Amino acid sequence: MIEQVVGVVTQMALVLFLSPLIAGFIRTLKARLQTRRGPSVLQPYRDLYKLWRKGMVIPETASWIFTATPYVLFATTLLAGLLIPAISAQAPLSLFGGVLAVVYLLALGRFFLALGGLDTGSSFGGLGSSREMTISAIAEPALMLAVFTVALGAGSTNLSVVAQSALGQSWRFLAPSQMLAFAALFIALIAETGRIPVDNPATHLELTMIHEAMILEYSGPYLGLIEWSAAMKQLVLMALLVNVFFPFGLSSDWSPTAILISLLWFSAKLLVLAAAVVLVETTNAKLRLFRVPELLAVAFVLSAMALISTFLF
Amino acid sequence: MLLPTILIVPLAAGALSFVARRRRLMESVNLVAFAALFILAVALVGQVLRAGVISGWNGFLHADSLSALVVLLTAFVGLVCSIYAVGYFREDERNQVFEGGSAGAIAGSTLRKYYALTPLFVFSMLLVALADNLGVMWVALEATTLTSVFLVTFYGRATSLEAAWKYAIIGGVGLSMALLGTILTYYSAHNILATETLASLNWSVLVTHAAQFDKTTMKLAFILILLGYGTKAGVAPMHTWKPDAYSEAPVPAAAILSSATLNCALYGLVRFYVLASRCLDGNYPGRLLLLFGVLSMGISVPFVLIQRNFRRLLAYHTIDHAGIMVTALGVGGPLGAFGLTLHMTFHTVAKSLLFLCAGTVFQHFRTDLFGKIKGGAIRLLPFAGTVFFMATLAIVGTPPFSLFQSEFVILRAAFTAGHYVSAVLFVVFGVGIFAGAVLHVGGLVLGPSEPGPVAPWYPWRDSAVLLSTAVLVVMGFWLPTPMFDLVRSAAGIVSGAQ
Amino acid sequence: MAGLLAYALGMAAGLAGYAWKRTGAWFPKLLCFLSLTGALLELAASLGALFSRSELAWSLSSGIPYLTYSVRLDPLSAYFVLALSLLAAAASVYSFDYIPRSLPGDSSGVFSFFLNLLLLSLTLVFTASSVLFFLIAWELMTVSAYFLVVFHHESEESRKGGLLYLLMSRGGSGMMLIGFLLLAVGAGSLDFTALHGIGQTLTPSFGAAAFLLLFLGFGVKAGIIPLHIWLPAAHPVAPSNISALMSGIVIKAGIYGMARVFFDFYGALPVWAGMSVLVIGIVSALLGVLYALMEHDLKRLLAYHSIENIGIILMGFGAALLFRSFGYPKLAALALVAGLFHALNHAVFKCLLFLSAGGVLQAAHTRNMEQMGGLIRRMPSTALFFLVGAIAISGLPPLNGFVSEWLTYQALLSGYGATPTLTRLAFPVAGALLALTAALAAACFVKAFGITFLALPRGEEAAKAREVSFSMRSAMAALALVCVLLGLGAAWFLPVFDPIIQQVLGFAVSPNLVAGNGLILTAGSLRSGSVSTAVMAVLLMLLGAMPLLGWLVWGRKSTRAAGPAWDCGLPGLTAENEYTATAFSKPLRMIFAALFRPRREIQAEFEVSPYYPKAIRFESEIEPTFEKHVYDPLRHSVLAAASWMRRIQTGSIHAYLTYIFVTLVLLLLFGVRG
Amino acid sequence: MIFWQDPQFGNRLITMMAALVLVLQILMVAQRSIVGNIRGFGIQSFLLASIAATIAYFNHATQVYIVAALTLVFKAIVLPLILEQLVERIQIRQEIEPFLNAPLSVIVSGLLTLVAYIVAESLHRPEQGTAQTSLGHNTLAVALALFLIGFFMMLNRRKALTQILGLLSLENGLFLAAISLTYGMPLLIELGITFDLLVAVLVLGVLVYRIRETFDSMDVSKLSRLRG
Repeated sequence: MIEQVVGVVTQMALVLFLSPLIAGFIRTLKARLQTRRGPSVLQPYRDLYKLWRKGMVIPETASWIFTATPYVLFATTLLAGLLIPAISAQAPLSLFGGVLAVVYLLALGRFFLALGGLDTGSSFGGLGSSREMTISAIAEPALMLAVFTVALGAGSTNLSVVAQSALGQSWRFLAPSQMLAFAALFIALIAETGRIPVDNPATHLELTMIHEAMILEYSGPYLGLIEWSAAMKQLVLMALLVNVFFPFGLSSDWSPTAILISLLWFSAKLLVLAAAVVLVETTNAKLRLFRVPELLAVAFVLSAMALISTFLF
Repeated sequence: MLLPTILIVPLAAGALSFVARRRRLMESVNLVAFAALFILAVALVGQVLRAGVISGWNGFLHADSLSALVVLLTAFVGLVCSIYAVGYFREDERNQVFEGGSAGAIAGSTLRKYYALTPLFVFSMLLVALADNLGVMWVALEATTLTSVFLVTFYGRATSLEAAWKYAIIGGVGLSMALLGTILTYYSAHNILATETLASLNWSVLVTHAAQFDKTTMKLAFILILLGYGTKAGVAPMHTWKPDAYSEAPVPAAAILSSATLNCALYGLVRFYVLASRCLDGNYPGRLLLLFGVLSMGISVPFVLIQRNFRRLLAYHTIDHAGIMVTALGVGGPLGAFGLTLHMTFHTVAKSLLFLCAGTVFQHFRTDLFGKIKGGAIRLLPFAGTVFFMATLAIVGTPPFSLFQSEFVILRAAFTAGHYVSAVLFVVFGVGIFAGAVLHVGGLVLGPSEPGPVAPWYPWRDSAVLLSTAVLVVMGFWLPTPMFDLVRSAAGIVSGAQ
Repeated sequence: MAGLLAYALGMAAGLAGYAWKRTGAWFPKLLCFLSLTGALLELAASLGALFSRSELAWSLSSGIPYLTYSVRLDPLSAYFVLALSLLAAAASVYSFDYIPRSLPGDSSGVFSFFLNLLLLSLTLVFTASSVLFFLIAWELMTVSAYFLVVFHHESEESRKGGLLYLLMSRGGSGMMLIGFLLLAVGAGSLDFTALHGIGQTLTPSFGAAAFLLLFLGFGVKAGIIPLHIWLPAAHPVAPSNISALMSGIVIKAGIYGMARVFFDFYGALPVWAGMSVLVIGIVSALLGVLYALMEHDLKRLLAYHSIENIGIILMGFGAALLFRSFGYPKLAALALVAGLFHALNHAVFKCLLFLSAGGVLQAAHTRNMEQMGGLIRRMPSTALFFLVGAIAISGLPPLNGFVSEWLTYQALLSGYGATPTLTRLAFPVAGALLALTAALAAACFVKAFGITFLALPRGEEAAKAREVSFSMRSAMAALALVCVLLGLGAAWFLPVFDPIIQQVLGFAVSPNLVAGNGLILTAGSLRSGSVSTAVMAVLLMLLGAMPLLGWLVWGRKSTRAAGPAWDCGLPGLTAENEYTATAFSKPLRMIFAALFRPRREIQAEFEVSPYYPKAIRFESEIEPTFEKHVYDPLRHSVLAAASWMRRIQTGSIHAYLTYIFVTLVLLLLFGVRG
Repeated sequence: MIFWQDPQFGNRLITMMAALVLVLQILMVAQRSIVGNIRGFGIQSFLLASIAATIAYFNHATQVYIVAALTLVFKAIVLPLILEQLVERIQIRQEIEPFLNAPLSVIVSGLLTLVAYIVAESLHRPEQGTAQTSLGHNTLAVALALFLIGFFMMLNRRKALTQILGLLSLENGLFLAAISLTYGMPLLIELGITFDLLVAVLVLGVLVYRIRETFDSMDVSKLSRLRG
């Protein structure tokens, strides 16, 4: 029982306070690769702090949906973060919802975010919501199928079980099915977190922006909450990826030492993955909106092949 | 003494209204006669249920439950139509449709044609049902044609002449085929019975010896009978006179033609079917009947799907139902027979009702073309319009109306007897008929109506409609026990269980 | 059964009211009250039957052969009666004010006559236990629904929709009729109890034929693709409380029939059967939601979603059939529960959505979403209830839609491990497509809710819309509450399925599916996956409260002002700047262009140069694939054949005589020796 | 015994007359004038009447005499008179325009006779070879032929009146069948049938008259306004 509480608290803290760091790391690394100096790694913390203290402007056209959205987004993302194994193979709340719950919680958040975008009445909001819902919709089957492939391997949708079975048989990630599924999930991750080549988080150009367009009217603490949730979502998905496929160093209990070691492992894996993301971002240009489906189709095919190969091997 | 009375009443009524001068007199004579006739018919049913078979005029007249059923249905239709006719022809006078305009005298002489001929028409149908002798039955059936020809020409339009001519000629040919069939039956029986007396053509006598008849002759006879009485019943491909005659005759007459006369023709067919299935095995007549039944169902579909005139639409419905009943007879067995008699009962009520509603609509809009009526009958004729739609749903076999149940019985019989193809075709054609009927009648009844006063309650016509509507609805859920027994024992006679 | 009586009373009263024209305002209220009583009584009866595990049967034989008025409330029936009575209660409460407001005065009598007839016949459909009686009840349901659909029969659209509905239903019932009779050939009797498991005793060909016929026959009513085209035509044109009932429960009659046939009359079916059901389910779900996305008629959109959800239900059924034919009863139970539960859930939230859409219609006087907007301020509670329904139907946690979709996923996933052959691949693919469907549904309802309720009103009607009356709101509230309860209390609700599964597969299911003393929902076992909507809901509350606390503690001093939204520097933000429904669904229209074949035309009027247009008219429409490529050719060929056939009635008596003559000669030549 | 008491001789006589009737029928098919047709029908009926009489004489079946007398009176005398009167009253061209020309019609009639014989053949029962059955099966063929050819006349001719004639000769076929197969139906039936026939002719006559009035043409192939 006490262990449960420790686990929940630790993981909550982890998700809350590690996520901006990852975002910052990605930003800095990207700048460096583009031979810019770039902001400090801690810049996201500063941004959040600043936003938190700023006043905010609510559009007159907006209704309570606009106000509720940040809270819902925050809550769903954080809860999703509690359902996944981060540093311990035993995800604290995995009993209350497996991988399906994670995906659908994120979907709930997105649902409200899109509504918030429409609520402002400005055409950017609608544009953003439309594109966001479209892309997430066509990203869904690839994501799910890849997730299924993993789940089928473990014979469960409970992420703890999945992680433990992965632990049980290490080097499993070398199996072709795992590699393919990983590739598919990686593309899905890029789409979900809105990074190049699907979306450019840094742009405010109406032709290209998706996520930014939705939250264009948000300001102050609300904007802060949304940015933070975005960072958390990124962390959650990356954690899911690394821990399901490369379960090295996942501690099996919540003793301090174990936590410490696995925390190191965890951050190391995250950094590697982040580096990979950055690599993709810097080496690719953003795709036209109607090219994105092709990318995601590739992802779907990959995961389908992953499925078939589990059937074969 | 009951049987002769049943025959005399309409005869007398006919004669009376022939000499009658005033319209009221003719109307009342008809009303009284048919009311009396209905009571007598009910009495007959009672006696038959008690005594089984009753006969009169030393065996010349003979009534078993099948005849009783036909008599009852005929009397019912006659009653309803006589009530309706009063209102109908008064409306006609108001609309001045008779040649020579509204002049009462001419109208009177024209009306006499109806009021004198209809009772004779009914009389000949009753004789068909009550005559034991197959020859007499044939004569009576011929008489139904002859008496109804002038009902078809009632309005004296060119088209009604044309219709009457087709009706008379085709009917004549058909009945002469039937006569040849009768002669051959007599011949095939002749060697066994070897009597020249009248009794040797009595059905009740023949049926007992049917097993020993000469088989080939019987086959030939049955073919001719099927074609002959099939013509009278409007079974395809002998159905062609039907839509013309029905759409030209005055509506009450058309109602009688389409329900009661159909029953009589089928009655004749059934009598010979019993003989044939006794003589040959049931298969031979069965296959023929199935062929013709399914054919007539199928032939009526396209005409119902594409139809401009709602009285012709109803005529094709009658062809369809003739097909259904013939199929039921062909399926045979106690179950098929039961389906036949049930369907005969239900169809008689529904179809006559349908014609009456159509008549009211026709008189209100002064046309029977769907195209001319933009729709909205339900607003202009709240009662008749509604019942028209309802009865249409009933006639295409929509629950809760009872035709669905009888058709279900027939289908079940067909499936248990293994006639899968016919049964499936039955259902398919049924869907087609349904589509056509609902398409047209729905468009007629529903929809926006052109402005106009809402029709009042027509005392005569609407009460007649109301009467048979009530009967129709009640029969959907519950059949009175004596009625049910009658239908069942009639089915027993059809299936030859004695 | 007292419920039936109440409905009958309602019908009688309706007729009376119709006959006796002048009735006060109390009259429609009385009628609604009658149907409400009926609904409540049935609710009690069904709950009693479900929890007391007692079958109550009652039979009365009529003169007509095979027609026995026999009614049996076994668990399966009781379950559907439960759904029915929930909806009926809500609809009749809703009607208290709906009927007087939106129907011509004297027609309320005949309206509620048909309404009560519909409810009555639905009850009979769910409870009838002999073939003929079932068919009669079925047709009664169809016909009464038809009259309700064409109730505003002055409008061309509703007549066409109703006609299409009636004709296709008749085709369906024709197939059902043959199917049932084929079954009945095997069993001597026509009683449902005698038909139990009859599928095994039939010869394979008969069994297959009967199965297909019944599947398609019921499929017409359920609106499976490609037999669906009547559904979006008929449901929207009906009065809203009727659309709610039709999309909510009438199409479930088809589902009930399938459940009855697949799992009661048939035992283990061959693999192709289950596979075909699964595939049809997938196709219906996917195409349904895709077509829904393209609609901007609010009620048509909802109607297409009914097709989608029917598809999801059929996925459950198909999986159950497959498991059964592979011999995994436990998985079959899981899949069956998923399907049945989704049937109930869909009934509830679809009814909710249609009722609130009805409110919107009453306020905005249009079904076109492009004319709406900003309604959340003028009708807040309607908006809230619609939002609840939207979240539920999008399958988002923690509401009931999520639970049943979760169960479906779990069933499909465990199918992979269980089934040996190559068919196993079908399951995860089905799951992935289900995911796609759900995501698209979410997108669609973002559009529906956002365009309808949020931002600025696009039409002056919408601008002066008013909140609907109390009774209508309370009906929606009740259904919304049921959505929440079924979502959070799913684990507590599951035991309801025990008697059903007991009846079908012979064991109780809830012990495997419920853990953590009714808090956690599992897929067969804790290990194979579990979820707890209740805990999730609580946690969401807490976590959502966290930033609020933070706000209260630190964020006090930060100001909170209201200002105009960014309008690209134009003078003021107007409704013209808003994103439209058409624009919202544009990306998907482009992506799935192969399916939609969109046609667009743009006309620009300009004075000086094409760069300064005065007005731009953009119109775009998608191609109705099935109507264009399947049904129109069919209709045309049938009509052509008919008009060709009609030539035989030439009008020439000589031709007529020739027909007879030829027939005679042929029969003489070939008949006699026959 | 003397030949006029020998039933065999009687049968020969009857078959011969039946053959004559058939020939007459075929001649009527070829015949082009209406009046000629009517006369032909008259003779045919007369022959039938004499057949009836012969049968009555050789088989001592007294009631068949009455039948013969009836036929003589009605069919051979009354009906032709009525018809000719009708022809007088509605002055129509004496021509018959058949759909098929004369030679073709005759060929068809020949074929129909063949059909009739085939059918009659299948009814032949040599094993029970009483005089009557053999006679029956000969005359039955002729009767069927008359029937079919009469039918063919009805559908081959345009004029209303000629259709009536077709119907009548068709009825003659029936009569031949009745009289020769079974020595006549029971008397009452015969009466009924004859009476019916008379009424039918009257009814049809009235119709013809009114058609003539309304359409001022006798061509019933023009009566084709009711279709579909």
